[in-house]
Amino acid sequence: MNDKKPKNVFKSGPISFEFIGDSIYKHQTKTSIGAHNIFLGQVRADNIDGKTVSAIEYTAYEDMANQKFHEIRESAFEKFNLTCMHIYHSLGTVKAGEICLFVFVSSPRRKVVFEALEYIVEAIKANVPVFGKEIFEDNSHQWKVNS
Amino acid sequence: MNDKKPKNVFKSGPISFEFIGDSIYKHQTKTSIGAHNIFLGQVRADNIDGKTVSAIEYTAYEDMANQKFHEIRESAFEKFNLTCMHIYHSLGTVKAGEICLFVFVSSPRRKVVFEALEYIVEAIKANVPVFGKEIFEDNSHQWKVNS
Amino acid sequence: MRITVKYFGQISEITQKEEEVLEIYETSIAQLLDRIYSKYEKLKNKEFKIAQNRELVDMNTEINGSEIALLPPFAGG
Amino acid sequence: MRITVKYFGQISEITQKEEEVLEIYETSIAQLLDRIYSKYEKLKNKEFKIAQNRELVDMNTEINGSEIALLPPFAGG
Repeated sequence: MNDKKPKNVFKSGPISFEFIGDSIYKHQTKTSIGAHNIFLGQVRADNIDGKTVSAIEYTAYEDMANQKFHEIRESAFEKFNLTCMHIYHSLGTVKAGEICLFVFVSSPRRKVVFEALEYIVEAIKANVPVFGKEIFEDNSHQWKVNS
Repeated sequence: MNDKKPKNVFKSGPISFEFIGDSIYKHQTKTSIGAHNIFLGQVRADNIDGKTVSAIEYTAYEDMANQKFHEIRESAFEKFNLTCMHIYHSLGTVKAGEICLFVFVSSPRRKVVFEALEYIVEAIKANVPVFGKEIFEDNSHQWKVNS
Repeated sequence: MRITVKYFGQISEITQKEEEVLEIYETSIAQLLDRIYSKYEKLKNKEFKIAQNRELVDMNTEINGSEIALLPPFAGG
Repeated sequence: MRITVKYFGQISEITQKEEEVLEIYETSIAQLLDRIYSKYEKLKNKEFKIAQNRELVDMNTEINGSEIALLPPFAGG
């Protein structure tokens, strides 16, 4: 599981529910796992000054982002007794209601997955150079900032 | 979402990955949601004194369990700003590698879902009268106890 | 008074039944338990909680419900 | 020395390009930034971090990498 080279975390467009279901299914052969914890980021149709967000267009400094994802991954494996960890992030357009981030951790024990998942999601939000252009229904836009 | 009558949380047999994927898909219309957090309990093929667990057979004091699930649900909605919450637990035989517990919470903001999910899972483990018979490969058994 | 006593998990392995109806004169849970122990001696070595009408109660609780359940350690999830 | 400067998100909206190659004599990030500000004045009002060869650096860092990136606030997830 714990390979040493950065891999590409990005997927073009939204992350589909079939993909997520399939990822869960693939873990049925890993019978040392007792607990999975999954975080999904979904694009919100926020209302800002009377205009509604219809989609976010994601771009990234891809090389640096994949390196940061890799560092987060390595450090999470060091800190927590995880069996598996998977991270996927969208690039390009993701509409309101669609999934843009999928983080999946698994461990023999449940306490570990709660801690690990929050650690990973917060690290992604803080350290990975991904940029989001919130597109309003009238095609105007503003730039999203993580809080 | 926050209905007042206990509903039946139990499903016969394992919880399928299609069912989980479908539950995620259904939330695409809820565009105020920004974060989902999902806990999945999976049956471990634990090795105990040289014998390997091949399945758990779940039984429950169903009426009381559904009432407890309902109380946990109500109290989580009171404590946390959740948009949705879904809980499913298996009854009957669930093989090693299969899913026996599916807890799904959604909120506009991520901090909330982390706290809420852990609260709910711990409350289920502590307060809901569900019993698990660990079946070994040689058909002997022992009774599972939550730690 | 007539009550239903329910047995679950490893408790029901010992009682060899999932429930039974008892005509009782006992007024506290502790007294009822004495009667149940005398019927199923092996239960004395077992850990369990007691629910009356689906709420956990302690030994000193008065019996006023129609359903008493013996609940071995929980193993949900 | 020849370096590539990369612009992202709202920064690239101002520079109207995603990257450019600059021949530089500046030795610190602060000096390079002065040059970039003089080219794209509107950047002065923008918040961003700076990465050199994919690692965040501060203003006093010496330039020794071939790739400098201007990164507006992160919005991952």
